[in-house]
Amino acid sequence: MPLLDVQNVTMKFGELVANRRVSFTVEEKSIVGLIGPNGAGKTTLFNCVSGLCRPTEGTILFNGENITGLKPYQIASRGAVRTFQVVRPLKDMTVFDNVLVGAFLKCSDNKRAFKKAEECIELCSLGSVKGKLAGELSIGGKKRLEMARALATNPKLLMLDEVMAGLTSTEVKESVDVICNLRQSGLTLMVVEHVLEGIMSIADKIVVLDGGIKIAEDSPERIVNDDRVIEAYLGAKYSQRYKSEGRVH
Amino acid sequence: METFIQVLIDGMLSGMVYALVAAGLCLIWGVMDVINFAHGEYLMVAMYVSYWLGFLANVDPVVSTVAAGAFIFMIGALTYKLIIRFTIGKPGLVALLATFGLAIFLKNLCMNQFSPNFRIMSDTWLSGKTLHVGGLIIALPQLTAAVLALIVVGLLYLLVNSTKFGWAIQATAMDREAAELVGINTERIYILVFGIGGACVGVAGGIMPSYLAVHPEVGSMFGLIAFICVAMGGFGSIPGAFISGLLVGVVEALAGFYIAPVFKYVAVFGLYLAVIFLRPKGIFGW
Amino acid sequence: MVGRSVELKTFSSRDIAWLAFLALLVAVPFIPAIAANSFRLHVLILILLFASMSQAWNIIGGYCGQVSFGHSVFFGIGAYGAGMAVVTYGMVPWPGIVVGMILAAVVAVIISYPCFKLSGHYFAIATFAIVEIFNRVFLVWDWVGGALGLDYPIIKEGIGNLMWHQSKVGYYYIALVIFVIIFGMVRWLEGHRFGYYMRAVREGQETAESLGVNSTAVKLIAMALSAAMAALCGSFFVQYNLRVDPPMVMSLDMSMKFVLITILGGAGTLVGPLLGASVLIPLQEYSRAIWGGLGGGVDLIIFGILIILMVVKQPDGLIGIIRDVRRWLSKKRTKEEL
Amino acid sequence: MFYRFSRLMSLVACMGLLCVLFGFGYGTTPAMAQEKVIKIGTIFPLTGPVATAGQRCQAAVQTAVEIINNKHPEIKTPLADQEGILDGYKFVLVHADSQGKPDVGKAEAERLFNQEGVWAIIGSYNSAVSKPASLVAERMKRIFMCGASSSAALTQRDMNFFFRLAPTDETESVEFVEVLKWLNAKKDANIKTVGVIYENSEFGKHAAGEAKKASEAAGLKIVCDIPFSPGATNLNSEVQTLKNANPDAVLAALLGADYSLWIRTMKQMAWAPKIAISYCSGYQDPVIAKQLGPDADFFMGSTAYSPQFASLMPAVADVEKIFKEKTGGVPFDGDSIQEAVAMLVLAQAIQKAGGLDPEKVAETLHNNTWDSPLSLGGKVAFAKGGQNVKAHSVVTQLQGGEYKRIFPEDMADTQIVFPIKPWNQR
Repeated sequence: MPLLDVQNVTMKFGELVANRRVSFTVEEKSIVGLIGPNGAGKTTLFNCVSGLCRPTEGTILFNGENITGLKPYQIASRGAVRTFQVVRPLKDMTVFDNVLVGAFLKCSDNKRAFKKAEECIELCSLGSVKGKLAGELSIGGKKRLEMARALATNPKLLMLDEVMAGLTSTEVKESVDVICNLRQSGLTLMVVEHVLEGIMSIADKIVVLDGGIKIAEDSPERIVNDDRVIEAYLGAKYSQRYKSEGRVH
Repeated sequence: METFIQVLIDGMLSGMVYALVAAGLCLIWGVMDVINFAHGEYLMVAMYVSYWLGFLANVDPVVSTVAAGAFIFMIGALTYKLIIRFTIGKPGLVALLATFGLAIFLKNLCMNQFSPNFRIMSDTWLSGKTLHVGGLIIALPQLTAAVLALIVVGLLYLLVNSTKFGWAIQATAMDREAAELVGINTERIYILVFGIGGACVGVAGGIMPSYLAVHPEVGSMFGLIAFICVAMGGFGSIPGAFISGLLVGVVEALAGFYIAPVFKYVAVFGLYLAVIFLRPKGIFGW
Repeated sequence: MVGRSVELKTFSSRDIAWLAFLALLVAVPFIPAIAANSFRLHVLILILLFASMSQAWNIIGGYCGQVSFGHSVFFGIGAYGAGMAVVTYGMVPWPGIVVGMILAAVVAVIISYPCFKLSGHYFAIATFAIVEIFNRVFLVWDWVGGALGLDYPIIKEGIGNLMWHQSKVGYYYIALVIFVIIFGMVRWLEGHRFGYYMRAVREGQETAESLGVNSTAVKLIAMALSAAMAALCGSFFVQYNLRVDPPMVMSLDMSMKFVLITILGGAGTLVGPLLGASVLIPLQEYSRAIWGGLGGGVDLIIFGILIILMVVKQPDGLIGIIRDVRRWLSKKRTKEEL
Repeated sequence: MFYRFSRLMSLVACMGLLCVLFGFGYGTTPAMAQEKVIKIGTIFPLTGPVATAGQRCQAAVQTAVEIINNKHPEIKTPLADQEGILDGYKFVLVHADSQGKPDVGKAEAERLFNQEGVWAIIGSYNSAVSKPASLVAERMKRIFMCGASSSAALTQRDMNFFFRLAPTDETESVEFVEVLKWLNAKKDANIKTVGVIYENSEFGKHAAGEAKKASEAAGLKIVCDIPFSPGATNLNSEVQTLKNANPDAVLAALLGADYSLWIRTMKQMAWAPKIAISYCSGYQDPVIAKQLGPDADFFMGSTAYSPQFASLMPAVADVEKIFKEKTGGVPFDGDSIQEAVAMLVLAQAIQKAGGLDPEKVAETLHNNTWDSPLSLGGKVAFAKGGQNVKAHSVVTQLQGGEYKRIFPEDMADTQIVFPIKPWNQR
């Protein structure tokens, strides 16, 4: 049984269709990348899974349970936790308190929650700034904070929304390492990325969205050679030229 | 039936004045996201301006309403310069509390200077005159105030929606930094907006002494009703403020007559809650 | 960073300072300068009462970020609870206080459930409207005394009737108990899961929800708690003044006072309401005592100017000023060390 | 740097303020034992919605004290021709502001007694403030003189140290209904229905309650009962409701600005009852007649004093001269003069008791009948509970801007104009 099973999800905002009949699955202890060009409907899909939007049609199963239309906090407490693409730190609280809020989801007594928070802060290398106000962090720090906070909830499925966008390549590498470590510790991850560099090397499976429709779902090696994916990313004309010049690996 | 129409007319006339008071508040709120708690006190000061002009220089309120508008324009601009300027960008509550302090200050300053006595102007052009249309009675001072309100709100709407200055105001309201990038002097816009918002309530206050006694407490209730109108109409929407002002006047009159006079404000506040629960951003809000 | 510890918040060095302060408060009536001067004791009682009341508001307004101007309704319900127990039913006030607290919590949940769907100023103005509605309904409601209000008969003084005539020391200690209850509760909340959740909801509702926080429930519980505490303060207020009528307890002015004190001291901080109350209440009482008799409203003019100055100069409140000064001093020290 | 400095300065300012207020201890009573001084506190609503009345009442007490403390041989009131009382004791007033709020009034009463060391208190205009404030006095066994509060409940509490000069709304209501009966009998007025309109406050509610009780006892039918919120932006629905019910007589309890708005709204709606009688403040405010002009005419009300009563009270004219200096030319009204009487009677009682023992003075107040040239009828005497049983007010009618005495007949100076003239025939 897959951990997350998205079945025929359609999301409409009035006339605008953000997702049309998208289906895919996320197996336990795997890393699934969700990619696509701007406006492909990645974040909307994320919002549907995490409960911010209620899908117009379709069902979402998590751990075999139907979670369609549940409130975000209900989904989070079942173990599917997300981060935000546009970072949303709890500005007037310290980094530590931010993470602590996450930690309290599964550990109700202070001692255990504090311990959990410390762990997650170390894991995301925020130890040096844990007493700072979250609003005062750099953008990279805020992104890591998003992750640490989500991690602290002890999730089964961690959904990362573009945690690498806008980072330098060293920072990207750091993030990749963190993600790999997480998988090793038994976590399932779903990663939305706009940048392909990082995700391709670690993902077990890639789902590609374009114009709200799933156009491919496969292993990374095969995705990079998929015509439709290249077309979606580069446009038809360039993809032709790329192919003819044989520059696609 | 005749009574019903009479009540309706009375309600609409007072509603238009509410609308004028609310329009000024609405502009300030819409552009700066500031609730001006001293709005009712502006009205009171304007009434004093009009009263003293009448008392000392024998100017009729119909004329001195212009002067009152200009005076409150200056007070508004001054309020911005001295107080509001420091609260922009801070949590919305800060400006609200600062203007609450201003309201206490203005109310008691006027009491200190002009004594708490209420003052009536009885020999103005309009006072006590009525129009009889069939069986209906329309009070001329209220009618004049309502017409004036209609004109001023109309002008304000035109100013905001179809002049270059108005576009600058709208741009500033949407995004201050972006507006500055395209060369709008947003500081000046803020001053003018606060001034114009004040001028609206100044005009309303200027005409009112022809039918209402002037005293330091007179503005409080108007201010409260203006908040209701603005919030009911929707964030920064002048037509919204106008329609809800009218609505408030009519509901107040109908509830006052058909339910019980003590419940007229209960009905108004209840109406606000009902509207806002159905449309959390007000009638014209988005 | 000043005052932002990352240690376990269950007990800290600051609490020792608080306990010392409390010991001082307990000793206050034995200080001759205050014991002999009932006006000073009166001011102290008001400070404790309004600090407690503002702290009750602080739960929902400061920690949870829902700026309610409707708290005089709950204050009033508590006041009427005690008042009606004594005046209408001729009992001791205690059952009235309990009923008032429960009722206030229930009313708070009922009216705030729809209001929480509103944002920003819409919420604030909705709470204005609720105060006005309650005020006017209580004014015509004969069962609660209507516009006539409830006047206490002359009955025996003592803890049973929660009423003292000759000396104010009894009132002082009751106010102190209320102060300890409410401040202690908020202190406990600060280090507890619920306290973190409240602040998370204030800082970002969607973020909080994404971390598994049921924001609606958090807000409703905080509101109920806040309202019950407000009602407790209200019942003390009426026992202290021996009269209750709607303009006295259920007015916008009253609501504004709670908000003002908290903001002035520093919203969302434990010490804020106490700071605010110990500046604003003496200011109000003494300026009225000194200038009120002149009749020109001079005290209120000054009061107005001071509010403006305070709010404009330091929107974080007095706690912000203290923080600034400490930062300034530590900067100076490091400079000297260099 | 400057920014930081200014913040520091504001902190210093705050701390300084606190020190001044708490440390240097306002409220220690300066020793005045050597001088022969009797401190009297006043509590009136000097700010807030009824500040007008409160400030006049304060001025009235000041006037009375000035008369007592100084030699005024020209004034024909007791104690005017000598300096002070009890061989040179003089009165010193300590004023306090109740803001019209009961809790503030009570706190101020305590402060006046405990900190300022006043010997007695005069106040507090609002019945709602007088109640808790006088309880303070009663518990301390100190005298509380109440001039103008009209709620009948005040003197039904069996208090020993509370004295009230003004007639209660109960006696006024009975008198109003007497007027209606008298009109029915003498003028075939055919008054059968009554409407009451009142501000929904302690004052208005009490007055209306007594009005309804008295009317029903006299077999008059109450056709409308209209409370309204004081400080309203308009009274359209209120007057429309009145007009629709069309009562023959209206009994009204409105204060200040609301009263003038009521009159104007009735004019605007071209309706008036046959007769309208008002309780105290709104109607008898001397400013009303002046400012409303002919519109105020033909309305009636109870009046304890107006300048036109000078022929009944020859002493008043000279007292009023002093009063007018303090109010910028506004004469006494029925409320403020009661506060002056309160002060004068208290001084007489101290003089007669021969000392400053509050219990003895209170006993003296109860046991004697006092000369009071500033009261209608010229006498003051207190029943148990503290009500002035000699309190009279006459029912007057405004005619040509002057308060004309109409009822009772033996005090009347003018014929009543009945019914009220329609608005377009003035």
